[in-house]
Amino acid sequence: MNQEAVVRVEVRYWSWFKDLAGVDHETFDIVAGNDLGTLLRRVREKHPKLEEVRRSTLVAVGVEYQPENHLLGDGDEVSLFPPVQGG
Amino acid sequence: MNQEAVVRVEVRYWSWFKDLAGVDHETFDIVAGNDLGTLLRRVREKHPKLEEVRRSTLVAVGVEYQPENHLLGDGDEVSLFPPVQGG
Amino acid sequence: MLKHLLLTRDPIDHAALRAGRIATPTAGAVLEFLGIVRGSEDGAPITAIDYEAFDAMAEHQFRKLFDELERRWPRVESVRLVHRLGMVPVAEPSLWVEISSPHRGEAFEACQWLIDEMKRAVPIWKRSISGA
Amino acid sequence: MLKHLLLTRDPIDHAALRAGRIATPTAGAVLEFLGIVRGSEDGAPITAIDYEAFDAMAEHQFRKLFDELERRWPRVESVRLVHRLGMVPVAEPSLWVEISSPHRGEAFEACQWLIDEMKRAVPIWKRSISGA
Repeated sequence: MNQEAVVRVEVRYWSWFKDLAGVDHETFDIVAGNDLGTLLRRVREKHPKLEEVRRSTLVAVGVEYQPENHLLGDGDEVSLFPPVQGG
Repeated sequence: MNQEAVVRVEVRYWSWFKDLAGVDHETFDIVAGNDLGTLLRRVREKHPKLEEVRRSTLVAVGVEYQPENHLLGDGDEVSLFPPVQGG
Repeated sequence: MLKHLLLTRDPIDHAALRAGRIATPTAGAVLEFLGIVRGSEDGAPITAIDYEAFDAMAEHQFRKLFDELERRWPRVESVRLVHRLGMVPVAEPSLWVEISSPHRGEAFEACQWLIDEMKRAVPIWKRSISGA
Repeated sequence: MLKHLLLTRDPIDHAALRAGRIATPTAGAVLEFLGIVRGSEDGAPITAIDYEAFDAMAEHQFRKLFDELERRWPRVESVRLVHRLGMVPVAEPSLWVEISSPHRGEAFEACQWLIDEMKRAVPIWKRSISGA
């Protein structure tokens, strides 16, 4: 069925989240139409240290911050990072 | 009597108060121990245009702002000027 | 409104930036802010800060902030911001912001707002480097 | 706290002033304000502003403000202020203020406070000059 089509998204980690994940980026195959929250649950299952910093995690798709109900499509780049510290 | 001794003070006008007074400085002979308010009444009697700007007049003795009850002594320099506009 | 943004691995060249300012007969206030790397972080001595950025997102977020700044302070004539990335030694600037506007109040407000928002939204992170 | 004051009839030499800044490992924020003569005053075009000061009192009042600034923001490391007097052409600065401090907030607060207080207490006046 159409809604079971699988799409591939790239997940990127920034700053010390790279250390928590152990990689700076990786790909996830997800069901087309899944939302960001669904992906994040899988990411946190795979990397329990990221579960521990859940409350201080910022999440973007491409170059925009997005809420957990944001729907993902093929080729989306999802970024997870700690609070920003510019200046 | 002692309190009738006469002392001399210099009155200086700044910015467009020079135009209102018609001079940039002048001397007044006053009774020793008179206060600033007493001098200002004489200044305003002599220069009625300064009476008109009374509410927006700043007054200093030497390099300090002083209230009308400040007592004057010989050689004091009294300055009258409009609101300041530095910057 | 003139909007200039630069994320650079090179030292911030104040002199060139200042020389590049376009004077207008309406700009009565120019405010410049320099953020400088301090010699300690959380009480411990450091020698540098290594700044990392998600460049594409940082640029995009800065552009959105510039646009929002223009909506909030339409009379601001110019906003220029340079953020240095990579290794910045102690006592060297990591951030330069310049706001030019007709009056002082809006320059101060807009500058503080922009830096506050940067620290909330622009994906740049720091890592303290200690000596030896 | 380093306190530097200059009332001068000469143009404000930014480059020299900036070169004269003493970097310290604790100063994380440097704020510079330039007040620039605008091309109109109350809607009418002008070519310059002629600044008059009661010099001795202006210096004394500035010194008092610097001392009060130090009491209010004891962590401010340096305050430097230059006010140009006499004829200042349009688009040239009449005022330069620099505040250096460990953190941004106190630099912004102290700078705005100092300029507000200057405009309340320091005996300097302006006269608009129009062309021809």
